[in-house]
Amino acid sequence: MVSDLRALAKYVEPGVRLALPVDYAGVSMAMTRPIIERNARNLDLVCVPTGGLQVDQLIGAGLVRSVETSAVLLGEAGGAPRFNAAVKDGAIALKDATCPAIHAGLMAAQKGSPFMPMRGLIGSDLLHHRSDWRVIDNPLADGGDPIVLIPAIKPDITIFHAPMADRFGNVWIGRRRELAAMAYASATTLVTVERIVDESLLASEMSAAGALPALYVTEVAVAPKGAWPYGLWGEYPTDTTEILRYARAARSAVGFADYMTNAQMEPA
Amino acid sequence: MVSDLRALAKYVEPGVRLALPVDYAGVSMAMTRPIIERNARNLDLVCVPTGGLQVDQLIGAGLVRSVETSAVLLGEAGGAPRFNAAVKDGAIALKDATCPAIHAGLMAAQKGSPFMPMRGLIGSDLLHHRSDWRVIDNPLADGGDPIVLIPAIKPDITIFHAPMADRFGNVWIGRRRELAAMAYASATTLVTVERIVDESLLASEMSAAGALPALYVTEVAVAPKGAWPYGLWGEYPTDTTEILRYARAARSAVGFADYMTNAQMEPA
Amino acid sequence: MMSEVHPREILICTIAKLLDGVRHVAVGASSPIPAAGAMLLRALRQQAGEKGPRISILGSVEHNFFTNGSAELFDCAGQGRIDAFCLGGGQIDGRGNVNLVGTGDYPQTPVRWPGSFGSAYLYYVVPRVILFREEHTPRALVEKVDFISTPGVSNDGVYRSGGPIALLTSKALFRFDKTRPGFDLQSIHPGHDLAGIKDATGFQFAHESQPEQTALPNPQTLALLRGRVYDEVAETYPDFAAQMRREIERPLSHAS
Amino acid sequence: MMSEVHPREILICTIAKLLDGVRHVAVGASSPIPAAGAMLLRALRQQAGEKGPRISILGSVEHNFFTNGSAELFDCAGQGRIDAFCLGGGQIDGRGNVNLVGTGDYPQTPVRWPGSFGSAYLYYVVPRVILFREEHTPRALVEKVDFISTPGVSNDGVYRSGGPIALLTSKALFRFDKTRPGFDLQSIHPGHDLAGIKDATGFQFAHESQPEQTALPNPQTLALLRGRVYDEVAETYPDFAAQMRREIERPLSHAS
Repeated sequence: MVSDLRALAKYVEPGVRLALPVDYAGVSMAMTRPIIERNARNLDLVCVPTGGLQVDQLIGAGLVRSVETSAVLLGEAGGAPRFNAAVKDGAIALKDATCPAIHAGLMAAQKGSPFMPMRGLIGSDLLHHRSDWRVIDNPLADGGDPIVLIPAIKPDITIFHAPMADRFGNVWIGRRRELAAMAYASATTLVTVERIVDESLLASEMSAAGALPALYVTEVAVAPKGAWPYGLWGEYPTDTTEILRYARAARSAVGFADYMTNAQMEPA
Repeated sequence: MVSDLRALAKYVEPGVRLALPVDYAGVSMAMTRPIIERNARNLDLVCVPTGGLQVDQLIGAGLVRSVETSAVLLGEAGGAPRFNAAVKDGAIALKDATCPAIHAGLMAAQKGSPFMPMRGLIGSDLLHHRSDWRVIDNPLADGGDPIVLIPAIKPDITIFHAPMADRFGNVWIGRRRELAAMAYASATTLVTVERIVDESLLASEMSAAGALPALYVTEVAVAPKGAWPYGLWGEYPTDTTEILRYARAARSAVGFADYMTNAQMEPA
Repeated sequence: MMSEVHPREILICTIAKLLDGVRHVAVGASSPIPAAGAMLLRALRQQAGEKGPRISILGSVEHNFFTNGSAELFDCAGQGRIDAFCLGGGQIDGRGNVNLVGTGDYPQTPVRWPGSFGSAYLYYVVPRVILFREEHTPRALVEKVDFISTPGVSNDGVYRSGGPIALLTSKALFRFDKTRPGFDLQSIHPGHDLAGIKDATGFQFAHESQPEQTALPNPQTLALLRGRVYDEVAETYPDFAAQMRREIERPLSHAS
Repeated sequence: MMSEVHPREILICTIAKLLDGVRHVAVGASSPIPAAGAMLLRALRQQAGEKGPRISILGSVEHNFFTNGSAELFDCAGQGRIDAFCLGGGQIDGRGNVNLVGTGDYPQTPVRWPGSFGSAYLYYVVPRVILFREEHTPRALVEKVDFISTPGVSNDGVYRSGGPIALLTSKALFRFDKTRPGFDLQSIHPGHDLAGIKDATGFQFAHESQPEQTALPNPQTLALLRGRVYDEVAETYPDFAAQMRREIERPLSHAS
């Protein structure tokens, strides 16, 4: 089950739909460069429910065809420069969403349902620009009561980083249960972890409660500090200095290319 | 937050919709007699997703108006005698369901949605007898593709038993996440526990992963061996002998009354 | 040779064959024979150097791969991650309809069974459902069920990625033909014959004039079953494993 | 007296008043002023022997009550368990519409903001939404937003249990009248006047001829804020708390 990051990156074929977690939930930054080296283009990204550094770098590297997201930003470092430039240039297709709509789409896939209904959205311009969302009158009401149906989001691949996996492929995700939702919805799930533990995470009720079963996990690879410069809950904090450094560098395409070529791949 | 079982039972007013967990998920058997003593009638039970001893005893005590369930049984002890007798006599209204439909109804309530769609069911006689379920053509398909909509299930009260709570009202449910789903969907959630711990369950990522936050918990009371004669995961096994003893006694109304009057309320 | 194989061992081995090729099979907590069949298949595959199927035992605390409550099995099936499932039934009819609710007119059924459980979903979305009922009588195998907990076939246009592939009883194995729809007698277990099967079956079924006998396990398979597999079965179904081991020590009768 | 109160302390105290009576308020991880307002309300209520509101700080690992991933906030709001929320916006218009996406024509917006986050849901289902934007300029408060991330009002028949109740800026407090719909100027913060507010506001609003001045906190409230509340704020927003404590030591200007 344990293999290296380049082997994992091979799963990312051109044109796949790739789901990535929000910055505080466990971003596998360690996979970013292997994916860029692998140079699979026309990726359709699904940010669950927002994107950050990894999304910006994949866009900057020219690999991204479309982004479905509720937001893209670099946290305290502000806007995401390569995302913003790509929007301005029309270089990527946008599927602007709102957080619970992303969750609803994944939930539909988790449940094997074609859609989930969702309140809100009516009167928002988000809805006008989403031809895949549909408004119907609530069939359980006496008439009227429009409601939006969000179609199932079925990513080809989910990639995230977690504190630990066991040698049976179970992954500890703690209370970051959107990671489980992503895996349930996805055909393939690739996980990097800080460490592999010997004992099964399912062996005790305490650790099992926060475990994603191996059933949903395609591959696990060890990548110490694999979320860096993002932090990982319970493990290490975000390296804001590094993210600010990226944000400054990536204001221009040249600066971005320079950063990606020369910046360290790992924390100092 | 900690109060006694009779105080908890006061929440169970006549005519409330009461959600109860499956036999292996943490049934608060300790609450059964306080509820019966309180004598609140016309209860509408929702079994998540099946019922057992507690449901049979509430029915036997004449408190139940309707049961929504995917099954009622006493596990190895076979059919549930007071449930079966009440069905035969027409003494309770039946809302026969299938497990994922119960989960779908609770999920709709959890999401604040009026319904959830669900595959399956079409052609089942369950559907014919559920006027609250609705078949529509999938609005996202090109035509046809019938699908069932399950309306939100919003219990007034959920009652369950868990290994522990902390003194802030957070309850440890481990991987029995249907207990969280029940609490999310319910206006009031009453929990009995084996013990109260001092440290917040939210303080460590490991215990937080299996915790239901106090936000969803109305009251907690201590009831050691509170699931007995059912077992509680990670704590104690089911007392099959006692359940068999009940199953034999409750074959008749008289035997049931005798059991409820004379049987011990706690494990020997 | 014959007398060495317990009738339930034939059932276990038949289930293992029916499951061949699946990646993930779910079995009920009170279904030791299907569980033993799945465990036998896993042991056979692993003996051949393969991975063997994943087996989820429902309601078991020790032997379950799930961490998301009792909804996860159904979610998992909806995702297409469960390839096979064994389903029983108070009544099973000739169109593959299953009744888990009761006999007579609903809702005041004179005989009430526990209820439909997850059948009205799993039967639709699990590709390989094996109907398993040891009791082979006109009472259990009926022409038409009194209540359809879950139907054997669905109309065109109804989403249905799964359904019954076979019906296994203590007397025989039937294959399900969903085009007809109906059951075809595949083989008869040792000690039974076509006339007896016809008497015991409440529905019409297709059959050869000289039906085959259900194959017995070869000695290697039987050895594996009686060694490693019963050990594994004993972890979850100790009473069943003990009973099997007691009975294979004694002379066996093949009466059902 | 005046010079003792920092302009942001007026904002914090105003938010505490707007939140009075709520059981549960959610605030963003990068929203120290709303968080401080909620914490001040909790401290005031607890001083009065009451329980005070529950405060969920989003994206914070330490100060969150959630254990079900990032969907739980929205579920919780959908269940009616969140009474109040503070929402910012790149543009806010006179009908309470909020734009978090960008300026100009979508999708190739010349200025792109991060995106709509959860606004297109929370704004509909949280009963008391406080629009909070310190920048009070015609650029931020516009006649009509370029993109409606989430609308201030909904048509009759659209499910809407929540929405805006007020707009708070560095210069003034507006109440939202959903029947009109539009904003009513409620009060002007010290150091500002009606003419200046009109110049700085891109949308029309109703107002008294002599608008009130926004009330200053009384000394007890200020003492509570500067003591216990800043201590609590510092746990989640250390930089903000330190900055406030530095600035209240210095002479203050009331310029925005």
